[in-house]
This record gives sequence, C-alpha cells and structure tokens, in this order.
Amino acid sequence: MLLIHCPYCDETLPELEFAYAGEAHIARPADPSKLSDEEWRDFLFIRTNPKGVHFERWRHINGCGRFFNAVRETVGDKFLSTYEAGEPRPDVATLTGEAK
Amino acid sequence: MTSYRLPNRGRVDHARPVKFTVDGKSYQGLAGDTLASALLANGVHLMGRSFKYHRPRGVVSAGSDEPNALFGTRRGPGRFEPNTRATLQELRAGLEATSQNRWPSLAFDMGAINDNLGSLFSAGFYYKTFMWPRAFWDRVYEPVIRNAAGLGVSPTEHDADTYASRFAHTDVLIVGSGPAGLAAALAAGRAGASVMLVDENAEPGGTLLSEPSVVIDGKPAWDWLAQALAELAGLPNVTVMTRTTAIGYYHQNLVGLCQRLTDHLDTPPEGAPRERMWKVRAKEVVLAQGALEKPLVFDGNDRPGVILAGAAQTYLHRYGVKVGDRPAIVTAHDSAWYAAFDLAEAGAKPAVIVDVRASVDPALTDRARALGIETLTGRTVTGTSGRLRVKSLRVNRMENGKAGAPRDVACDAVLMCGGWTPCLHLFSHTQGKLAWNEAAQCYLPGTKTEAVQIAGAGRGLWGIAAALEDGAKAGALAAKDAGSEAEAPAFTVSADRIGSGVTLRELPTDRDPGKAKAFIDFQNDVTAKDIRLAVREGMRSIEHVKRYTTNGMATDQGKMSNVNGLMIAADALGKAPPQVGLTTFRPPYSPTTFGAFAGYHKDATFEVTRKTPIDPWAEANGAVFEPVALWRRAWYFPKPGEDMHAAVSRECRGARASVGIFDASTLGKIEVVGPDAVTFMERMYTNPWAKLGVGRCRYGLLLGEDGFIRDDGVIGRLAEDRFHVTTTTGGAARVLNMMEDYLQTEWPDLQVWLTSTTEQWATIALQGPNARLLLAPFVPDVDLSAEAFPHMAVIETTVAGFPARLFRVSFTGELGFEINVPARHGRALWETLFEAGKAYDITPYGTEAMHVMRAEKGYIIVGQDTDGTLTPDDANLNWAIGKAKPDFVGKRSLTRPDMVAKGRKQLVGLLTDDPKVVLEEGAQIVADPSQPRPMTMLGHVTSSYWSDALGRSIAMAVVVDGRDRDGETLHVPMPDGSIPAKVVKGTVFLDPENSRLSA
Amino acid sequence: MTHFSFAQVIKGALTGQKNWTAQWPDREPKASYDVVIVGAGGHGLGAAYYLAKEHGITNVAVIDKGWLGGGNTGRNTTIIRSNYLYDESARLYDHALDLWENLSQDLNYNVMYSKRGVMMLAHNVHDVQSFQRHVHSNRLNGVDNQWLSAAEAKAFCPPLDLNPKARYPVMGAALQRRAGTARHDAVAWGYARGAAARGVDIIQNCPVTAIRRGPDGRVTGVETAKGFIAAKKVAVSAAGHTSVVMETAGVRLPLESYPLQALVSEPIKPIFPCVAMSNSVHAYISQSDKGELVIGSGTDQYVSYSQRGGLPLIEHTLAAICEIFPIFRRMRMLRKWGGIVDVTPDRSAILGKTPVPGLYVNCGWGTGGFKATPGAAHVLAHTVAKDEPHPINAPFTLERFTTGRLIDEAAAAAVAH
Amino acid sequence: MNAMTPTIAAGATVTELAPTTRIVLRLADPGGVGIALGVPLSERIGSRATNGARSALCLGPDEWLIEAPETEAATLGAMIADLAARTAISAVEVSDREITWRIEGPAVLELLAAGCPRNLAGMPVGEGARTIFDSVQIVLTREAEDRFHLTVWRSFAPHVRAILDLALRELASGL
Repeated sequence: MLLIHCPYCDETLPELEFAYAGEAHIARPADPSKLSDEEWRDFLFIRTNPKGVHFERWRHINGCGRFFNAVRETVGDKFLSTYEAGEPRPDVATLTGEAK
Repeated sequence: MTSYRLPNRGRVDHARPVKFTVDGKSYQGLAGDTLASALLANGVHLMGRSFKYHRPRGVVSAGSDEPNALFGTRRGPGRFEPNTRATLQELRAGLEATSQNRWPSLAFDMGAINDNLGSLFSAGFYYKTFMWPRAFWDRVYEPVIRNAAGLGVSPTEHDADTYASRFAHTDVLIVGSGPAGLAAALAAGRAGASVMLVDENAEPGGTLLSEPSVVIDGKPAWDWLAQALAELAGLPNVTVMTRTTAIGYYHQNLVGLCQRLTDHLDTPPEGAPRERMWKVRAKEVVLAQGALEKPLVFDGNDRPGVILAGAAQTYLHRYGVKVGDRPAIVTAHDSAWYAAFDLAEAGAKPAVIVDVRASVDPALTDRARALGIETLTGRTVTGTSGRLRVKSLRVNRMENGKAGAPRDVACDAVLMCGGWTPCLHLFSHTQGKLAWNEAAQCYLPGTKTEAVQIAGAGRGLWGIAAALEDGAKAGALAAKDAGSEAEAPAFTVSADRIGSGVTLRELPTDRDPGKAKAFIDFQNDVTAKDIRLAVREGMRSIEHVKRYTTNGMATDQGKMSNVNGLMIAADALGKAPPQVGLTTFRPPYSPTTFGAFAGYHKDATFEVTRKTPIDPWAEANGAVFEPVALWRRAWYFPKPGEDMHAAVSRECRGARASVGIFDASTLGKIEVVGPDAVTFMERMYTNPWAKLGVGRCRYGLLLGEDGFIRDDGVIGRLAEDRFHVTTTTGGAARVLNMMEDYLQTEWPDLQVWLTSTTEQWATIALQGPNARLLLAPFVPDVDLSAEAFPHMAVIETTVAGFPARLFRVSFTGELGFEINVPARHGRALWETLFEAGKAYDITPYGTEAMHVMRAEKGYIIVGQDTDGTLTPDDANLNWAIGKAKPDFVGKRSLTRPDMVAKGRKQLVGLLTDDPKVVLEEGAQIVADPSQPRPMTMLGHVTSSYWSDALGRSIAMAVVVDGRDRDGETLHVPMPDGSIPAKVVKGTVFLDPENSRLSA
Repeated sequence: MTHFSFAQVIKGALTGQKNWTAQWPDREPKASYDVVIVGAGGHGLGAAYYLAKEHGITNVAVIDKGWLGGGNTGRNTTIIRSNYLYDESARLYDHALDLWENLSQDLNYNVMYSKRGVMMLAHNVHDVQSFQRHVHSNRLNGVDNQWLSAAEAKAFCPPLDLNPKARYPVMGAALQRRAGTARHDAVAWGYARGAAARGVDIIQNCPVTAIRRGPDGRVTGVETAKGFIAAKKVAVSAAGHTSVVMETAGVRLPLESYPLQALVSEPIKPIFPCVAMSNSVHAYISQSDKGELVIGSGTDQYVSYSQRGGLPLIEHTLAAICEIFPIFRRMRMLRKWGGIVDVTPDRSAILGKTPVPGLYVNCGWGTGGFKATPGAAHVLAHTVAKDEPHPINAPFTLERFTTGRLIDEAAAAAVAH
Repeated sequence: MNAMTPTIAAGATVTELAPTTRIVLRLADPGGVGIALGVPLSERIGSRATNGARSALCLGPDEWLIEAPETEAATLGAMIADLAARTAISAVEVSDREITWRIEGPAVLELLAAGCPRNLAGMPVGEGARTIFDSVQIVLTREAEDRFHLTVWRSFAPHVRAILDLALRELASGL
C-alpha cells in the first residue's frame, strides 16, 4: 500500500484514499473531428508504459476529491513528485537528483 | 515412559500441569510448554511423516522454521486447523492434536513404501513418465498422484472464530525481541520515539531465553531481561507485542503483523478475535530477526532424534527438557559445543562431539574433556541407525579429503549444527539486495529500498554483546531518523559465547552417494543428490533448481533448506554461490491464517449491502430481493402460493390496469450546478441541452470516449443553472467520477460543480392509468393535468407535506410520476401513498416487473441490452444525438471505420413464431440452424419476457444488420431444438402511439 | 538428450540417476539467426519449437533477460480454459486446448495437463445472463461449456457454500469440463527441451536492449547485453516488458503493465476437485497436485514493473475465497508472488505483424496468457514463418485499435480472463 | 449478550446524532463569502470554521460542508440564495444524504483504527477530513481529544456500524 502526497491537501496519505487514473499529460484534443483515425487511436489507447519514470494521474477520491499528477518510478514504485492538475511536467533529472 | 523433564529448569511452570492428547493418547505437559517441548518431555521425538517418502520424522527445530513436527490441532467444533507447527503451538488445556500424512498410524505408515521406491521418485521424475498410455494420465496416474498429495487434512466446518484488523502508525517498528531488538527498543524508547517491538514467540527475549549463563551489566541474562522488559513496560511510548509475526514488508514501510490472540488460551474471553492483522506504517523499521541454524547434510540426518543443536539448547533452557540422555553432537560451528556443555551440566551424558573442522578452539576441547565428553575433530558423519528413533551415529575419519574407516557411536539423540544463516526474509520482501559475504559464507543485507536498519545476527554479527551493541545503535539511529534525539546505550557483557563456524555442502561419505539420503529439505524429501541431478539436467539457475526439486517450497518456506541447497547447487555448477543466486523470499514470513487476512470481512460484513429507506417495508411485505451492484433491490412481491412468474405477471397487470408503486431510490442522482451547467451537459451527453426549458426533462445518453454506450437516465432542468441528473443504479459512482475527470482535467475553466444526491432523495415511482388520481390530492400546489404537467415535466413542490421534486416520467409506458423526497421521509410517503392507493387496488412491484414493462415499451437497460460494445446507432438511439453539436464525449469515435461499417450488431425486437415460447436471455441467433458447427452467429437475445399485456412472449436482441432484416425469420438453436423467431425493426411492442404515456 | 520413458526412470533408479543429460544446453549467441525470439517464456519457447518442428526453421535463438520460464509462465495460477464469448477468442483458446490435450506426448515431457474442469460461479442475475450467453455461444461454436444449477455446482465442487443468505449466493455456474490446469514450469521446460533438441539456441540472462532496423526500415537484429545479434526476423513475446522492447523499434503499443498477485496455501489432502472462478467477488481457486490451494488475486490499480503487490488486494481475495468456501478460513497462506501482466484496452491479445517489416509481436495477454500458451506459440510460429497471420490470430491485429473492431470480452460480460 | 456491555467495557461508545442541515457549498473564490453565510470559509483543507452552531468544514480546494441546526435552515437558505444571486456557486442540500455518529471514549482511536488507515492521532481537535473506513467513504471531525464525529452516507451506515460493533466487542474482550 503506497503512501501518496496529495498536492491539494499537502498531506501524505495512504493509497486507500486514492484512485489511480492512468497516464498523465494526455490532453483531450480541442477539436477531435480534426484528428485522423490514427491520431485519435493514439489519444485513446497508446500509452508510454515505461519501465522507469512514469507521469500519471491519481484522484484523491476519498479525500479532497481532486485529480492530480504524479511522477513515479515504476520499478520500485517510489514517487518522485506529485503536483496539481494543469501544471507542466517537472524536470525528471532534477527529481531523480533530489530522490538520490 | 521415562520423563525427560528436568526439575527446576526452564521457564515453564512446574506447578501447573496441562493435559493434552495426540492421536487420542493423553499426555501431560506444563504451562509454558509448546506441543513439541511437552512431547519431548515425554520422550517422544517422532512427530511427523515426510511428504514424499513418508519417512518417520522428529522435531528438528524450536521455532517457526520447523519442517517436520506438524499436527492437526483442534478446539471443539469449527476449530480445527492442519499443519500446525508443534514448535509454535503453546500447550493449552484439552488441546487435541492429530499426526498427519500417515496411515494407519504415525508409527506404522503404509505410505513408507515410497521410501523403498525412493530411487524411482528422484527430482522431476513425474515430468518424465506417466505419459503412456495417454488415457491413463486422467484416469490412473493423476488421481494417484493427487491422492498422495498434501500433509494434513482440510477443515470441514465453518470457522467458529472471528478475526480482527487494525491500522497503526509508529515512529519505530522493531521486529524481533532478542538482544538486538531489546537494545533497539531501549534506545528508541528512552529517546521518546513511539516504538512497537514485536516477536513471533510467546515470550520476548530471543536468544537470551536459551543462554541464561550470559551476564549483562553484571546481571544474569534472565534478570537483565526482566529488568529491560520492566523498563519498556514503563515507557508509555513503547508497545511490546508477543505471538506477533511480521508476515510481510510492503511499500513505504507498511509492515503486516499477524497477532495470535487466543490459540494459547484455555478459554478465550467473550468476543475475542482469534487473530488480528496489524497494518503498521512505521517511519523507521529495525529488523532484528537473528539467524537461523542450518542442518548438516549427511545420510540419515532426518532420523527422529536428530535435532538442531540450538533447538536442543532452547528445549533445555526454556522448557527444562533434555532431548536425550546420551546425545551425540555433530557440528561445523562452535555453538553446538555449548549446547553439549549445557546438556552435560544438566545431567545428560553426551556420547561424543564430532566437529567436521580439523581444528577447533582448544578452549572448547578442554572444556569437553573436563566434562568427560569424547571429542572427534576433522571427522565426517556418514549415517545413522534406528527406525523410529536414532540409535547410533556413524563417524568416519577423513583421509586425504575422503571418508575413511567408519565407527558407530551409540546415542539416543543427535545434535547437529551446520552453521547459521542471517534471517533476511523481510528485508528481501522490500526488494532490498542481498550481498554474498565470502568470509562469513552467507548473504548479508546490501542495498536498501526502504527506511530500515538491520541489527545483530541479521548482519552476521555473532554473540550477545555484539547484538546488544548493534541493536542499540540501530534503535538510536532509527529514533533519530524518525525525529527524536537519541543515543545508543552501552552494555557490558561477560560469559558471552562468541563463536565461529564453516559453511559446507553435504558431508563426504564412504558410501555410494547415489544411494545416500542426505536431506536438505526435510518436509519435501529433497536430498543432496536431487540437487546435483537437477544441475546435471541443465537447471542452471537456483530458481530452476528450486522448482525442479521443490527444495525450499515446503511450509518452512526454505528457512532450513535454501542455503544448503544453494551451496550444493553452486558446487555442482562449479560456480560461486552468488553466481547461482538466491531464491527470493516471499510473504508471508511464516504461514498465516486466511481468516486473519479477511479480518472483519466475514458473513454480513463481507461486503457493503446498500438498502433504500423503503427496503424495510419491502422486507416486511415479503419481497424477494436481488443484488444490483452494491444494492439489494426488491425483485418481486410474491403472494402466498405465487411463483416468480405469477407474481411478476400480477404486478405488471396491476400497474397497467390501475396503478403500481415502485421503489426507484437506487437510481444514481447527480446535481449539476453553475453558470456553465448547460455547456458542461452539452459536452458530456450526446443530447442537446441548451433548448431544454426549466421544468422539463430529457432522456440523456452518455458515451465513453470510445463511442460506446456507458450510461443513460432522465435529466431534469430545475433552473437555468441547475440540472437533476439521474444515472443507472450501477453506474452512479462511475458516471460521477467520469464527469469529475473531464471537469477537473479537461475543462477546468467551466464554472460548474457536481454533487451526488443519490442518497439525499428517496424516489417513489407511481405508474399506471390511475397514478394521477392517486397522487393529485397529495400535491396541492401543482395542477397535474396532462396539459399543465405533461410527460417529461419536473417541478419542486410538496407531496403529502414533504418537500419534493416531482417528475412526470415513465419507464413503463404508463402515465407515471417519480416523487423524490428527502430520504428520511421516504418510507412515510410510501406508506401514505400505499394506504391511499388501496382505493385503486395499488400494486407494489419489483425490478422484474419493471424490466418486463420497460421491455414491452421498448426501453433499453444499459448493461443488459447494451454491453459496452454498442454505439447509439447500434441501439437505435441516434435520435438522442445532438446532430448540430460540434463535439461531445465519444463523438469522434463514432466515425471510426468499424463504427460505420456494415455488419454491426443492431438492437431489434424478436417475436417467436410460437407466442408461448419465451426465449432464453443470452441465447444465440443464427440464420440457418442446420449448419455445422462452428455456426455463424448473428447475435444474441438481450432481454426476453412473457408479456402479460400482449399475451405473448417478447424479446430484444442484437443482430448483425438487424434493422435490414425487418420481418426476416431467424433461428435460436437450443440444446433441445431450434426456435424460429421473426425480427421486428422497432423494439416498441406496446402503445407505439404513446396514448397511455401521455394520458 | 535422454528420451523420457518409464524404462529410463527405472534405469535411473538402478544407476543412481547417471543416465540423465541436460534438458537444454545453455548457449552463447551466434552472430546471426534467421529468427530471434525475445522472451523465453512458454509463448516464446513454444514458438521456437513450432518453427523448428512444423516450418523447418531451426536457425533460431530465444533470448531472455533472465532464466527461462522465469516470467509469467512461472508466476500464474495455471488455469486453462477456452469458454470465451466471442468467436475470435473461443477459436484461439480452443486451438490452445486442442494442443494442450496432446502436449505431454508431443513434447515427451509430462506437463500434467489436468482436465479437472473449470467452473465459473454466477452470483446475480447479470452473471446468470452473461454466463448463459457464453454457454449458448460456446455450444454453437463447438466449445465445451455447460450450465449447472447451484445444486449441480455444489455436487461438482463440495467445498462450495450454498447458503442463500450469503452476500453473494451461488445462482448457478458455467462449467467447462475439458478445461483445467497444467504444471506451469514443465511447459517452459518441455518446450525448451523440445526446441533445443531441434537446434534452437536458448540464451538466458541476456537482456535485449534494442531492436535494430535497416535503412529500408526492416528489422536487422537485436542489441543485447552480449552484443549485437543479427536476425532476418524478430518476434517479441516479452509479456509485461513488451512495450519497453518494442519502443526501441519505434513501435508504440496500447499496453499497460500491472502487477498481478497469486498465492498458495499450505498443502492439504485432496479436497478441491476442480477450478472455481468467481468474477463478482474477484477470486479463483484450485488445488495443485502437491495439495496446495492455488488462489488468484487481482492486479494492483497502478502501472508497475515491481513484483511486490499490495496487502489490501490479498486481504480482499482471501476474504472472497472464505466467503464462497468458508471451510478454508482456518487454512494458512504459505506463499504469495507477483507477476507483471500486460493489458490492452480490450483485454485481448495482440498477436501478429507490426508496421515494421520482419518484426512480429505477441503481447497483451493480461491474465490469460498461460492458458493460451500452445495456441499462441503455434500461430505465432506460423505468422513468423509465413510472414502472414494464421486465420486464428488474424483478428488480433494492432489495427483494430484504429478501426474500433475490438474484441472486448470484459466489456461484453465482465468475465475475468 | 447485552449490546451495551461491550461498548462500556470497550472504552468507547457510538451514538447517532439528530439530523442537522447540511449544505455542500462549491465555489472558486471564498474571499468575502463567509460574511454572507454567517460563518467564515477557511481555505485550508481539513480546517473548520465555526460561528455559534454553524460550521463550515473545508473538504476540498473549492468545497465546504456547511452545517447548521435545522432551526437555522431557513435563514441559511435565504443567505445562500442571496449569495447565489451575486456569485457563481453551487449549493446543494445533503441533510438527508448522510447520518452522523458521535464516537467517544478513551479507546476511540483504537476503535477507528479498525477501519481507517489515516493516522488520526495527528488530527487536531476542531479539524476534520474526508477519508475512508473499511471500503466506505466517510467524513471525520475531531470534536475533542477522545471524541470524533463520523458522517457516512445513509445506505453505507449499517456496514460501517456492523464493523464498529465487532471492534467494540473486540476491545471489550481485553485482547
């Protein structure tokens, strides 16, 4: 059971309060009708699934209710950072630097 | 039977005898005994039979690493469990134990025939045979193999006990209460950090309990222990828990602890759970689990009476039991010498101390001589004799690396010690790396992945002094890291028993190694030659060797066998042990009761059962219920003598003839409020909302982004900026989460908010031609006439004096209303309407009648008529799509090639040629029932009922290009013949002109 | 390589087991191969076996980052069944089932395929509807699957609790008698031995770091810890790690990898005669030939390559098992383990060609990979040999995620794979 | 056995409270809104502001749970309506959606630890949070060192209560 820091509550809380919500920074296209079938497929289905640093979304569903973003290393399941929805991707190098 | 109990020795209560039975025979032990120590005190070593060869086995250990001494244990009805370790099971009054894996008796076991055939059952033998003739596998070989499987027998009754679960948070969790753990607890506890100190045993102290002769801070070990425990007990920030096994080490210092609460009690208190699963989140963890003693690997090392030297020492000091009068000692480590000395001082007459090492510390040999014990160094051991109890030991000289002339030494027990392995199971649960230490010839903790310290023997440190010092340091460091200033206390130790040893493979023998039975994994009967065979057959990785031989897969989790297996595999491969690897330890540290994991989730509290405010009325009025998602809903209301069919038909008739009343409270409700409410609705749902007037409702259709139908429901506009959205019963939470997702992450600019009101409202549906007549008197402020309050209208008013949201909607095709009142008034309103309704012969109906009536009217149920692969067009719901809208969730997917291709399955009506035949839901549909299999299936029946209103059966189905098949006869092949049925394009079977609906 | 037979076992007994030789040699890679298969699990080794046996392609290497059979092949609950809803799935898994039936004899290696029957429990009206749909569809597809009443289910599986007051009462079950279990390690070992005997090189502990492509975009080989290995064709069958390997060839997949946990109890005498699955309470259980209750749990909610897995999941699974089989509440869990399963959006596999010439992929099996092993391996070999899919795997393309022609068993009937 | 014995011996009691008026208030910028509602809106999640019998618990960055005695329902309603006319807000009454128990006694933390994974010892008196008990979402507020209020949706209440009762029996057993 992970410990997750909610950037809105600014508290580190048990995973049981949170729901995983898939890869982060996959924005819904402003005008989907302009997308080719391949582009639309990429939006719908193609995921990075990295063995390493993963940008992902969680929802503090049994807490403040907010969706937020997280950077997690998928081999050791260590969180490098969490940040509010809408914020840009943090720089991984800095994060892993901090993580060391 | 002579007693092996030593008066005035041990920590057992000599004044409190305890009676127990094994295989029906009564024995007597003492309070404080384990089942194993009590049997040893009675001179019983034979405590089990091995898995494969059914060899007679004695107890080898004194802890949770015991592979042999396993019993079925029982405490009255509903309280039996197999494979209980006699070394952990504390004696309690009336304990009933049964031996396992033997027939007819433990002393005489027919299964032992396998032992003579042992050479047939070498590692992996079953992969190599039982293949011919093929049919024999199913009918002969496998049944035989399966019947031979297993140790104890399964419980057969429902468990009479309950189990508990508890979360806890602490600064420092210390696992193991030996010297290292105690010192850590003292250091961290004195520093004021919150501390949990847990130990698997009944009593804290670890090694100290087996080495009373050590002197700490000028006090005998046991006095010091008492004082340390007293100090810890006095610290409010320290909790000491015994009988508590740390079973698993999970992410971010979450450690699972299983606490055994009642198995040791003569009579457990009322309401006490049998076990409690703790989920402890610790800032810092200190692992002080000590080391595990390894057996020596030689022919006959499994004979009853052969026991680990450290275990013998524990039985002597903790339980006042000597394992034999004339023990022989075989060792590769100094520690066993001390066991011999202690036994000698206790009155036993050790026959010999055989040390496989050529040279041994003279202090040891001198002491042995002083005690009159013969010592043989640089020898090997090549066999034992005795059927159910060891009689003699075969010792050989070593001549230039080979076993030379043998000699038999008579004995009644053999104490063996193959050195010690640091106990790092929990550490490896964290995926922490283990590092091979060439000098110590063992694995030690390497890279850490968690905030954890390993202290004492776990780091390969030997002796009480070293353990105390190391534990104190670890405890202080942990407390510091957890935020309390701490310093490591110092201890002065004398009469410590520091020692060293060597790690070996199987001992050299002068016999045919191919015939030798030198056991590594006692329970699974894995021998040294099995390991070497596996390597010869190409098993290069230790994981392969383990899986091929089953070494380390017994109930001791490889505690006793892994390292010996590794050393021999490495030798066979000619590699260094680290190149061969080490099998990963997996939770739990020792076997853990299912019930403890399940905790409170048993019977009524297994899972949430949601009930509506009206549910008690339904129960009181004889409803039969069905589970729908987490809810239970009234399915139908049978009258005496009615079956489901009769009840449902009557309920439908009642509603269509006059008026029916239905509890719709489980429908999901979401309040969408804010200036941008309309914009939000336009984007989420397929339908247009801008033009929907306040006080009006509309059927809403929700897709996934993949274009498939996810949910639907009637949505009412209460104000310009306020919608009352309803969802399916099962979909409520999912839909709200989906809406929040889009709102928060895609359209954060919208000023609109979502609130679940599912449980704020109780929802009562009145359906039927007399619904208005019944309801009107209770709604003083609203003109309910068709003109003033038509179908799909909504208003906030009062009903029977309760504040209400009144909808004119219908899911039955009848004139209908849905009344939402605050939940607390739900039952009162229901009873009020039901009373008044009696004048109209009102009929309460359940979900089944609701399903029938909606099907008669052609309304779909998402999840039954759609299944996550249907588009709006497939389901005839194109009318619900706002054509003019530039976008809505799922719109883009609807133009993907396959979504617009021919050959999609479309929802149609299906009428059997024989109106009396009701199709089976899920039945498949074909064009030609006589075609060979595999048949080409065109679709399946999604809904099918007997329609009382139509006097015939009706069905809905999804059929390939269904709408083009209007009037076509298709076939539904059933096991007992095929049923012809005609496709009808529309699914509306009743009142297509909506005259009833809009009456 | 020693042929396995009862006679040899006797001989072994008499000669101190001197007669057995290595089941497969541990090879160093050659400079080039006709086919390189990435991933030495049952699927990859099986594909090599069938390439050699049925297509005469023996210049083949199977490369694995660890020891063979060390991935999901050795980390599952060994359940084998084919009673899937859709024609595509039913054909694929039934093809596998046909091969399972003769696999021991074919490989001269006893994989202990045990036709003990797999029973799926229905706990509510929706389950009943969806399982009936399966039964009908299977019947017309010629796939063995039958409906049992609650009483019949109890008769078939005595430990089942029929208490009507239960939170999840048993309302019936779908039974595939021909389904069952097999000895998972033996499948990998048997294929490895069979492939090696036909000249296939098995290269262990040799991570593939990249797939190389030529100027024409065609596959040229793989970079590994032991250097570059040239290959005319490369097939990736690396389960949870497939995304990572394929990415190096510029192929992005609709895959996510999740930790899946399973566990066994202490061994007991035979009590559980079949395999039972319950999708409503998320648990499945059988009893191994060793006597352990083998219990499948679910996947953690987040993407991960760690094999740790969380405690809450195990708590839920065992609560569910004890709810349906209350007599097991006092049994003890002996060992749990984790695997990494790769899951596609429609929970069906991707098996076939890729946009890259000469590169083939077999992935996305989720929790259904073991049961498919012989079938998947067989059609993968065909696809690689012929450079075109076998009719059975033709629907399991990558393109379906563009066109929308998904094979969504789970959406269709919430049936766990 | 007598249902009361365990709860007393257990060192904790569970008592259902009478209904109160509850409003879920959602808005982007709480600045100045407090005055209009007669209770300030604290902006830190978990903190609660009170004024007389009226309280506002901040549950999310834009979410407050307003509680008031039913006698104040009308005035509160009017204030909200007035506010809604001037500001973009969402105010939804949920008085009947959930029920509240008072859970108190020296063993209150142990009792709640039977199902709540949060470290409640760290929750300051006068604050609260939405969290989880067993599988059920709840709102907890700490009213005193040894007293909490647990609010749970109506249909989930029996499940939570059943587990609390099991835990009370367990605590009463002394083990």
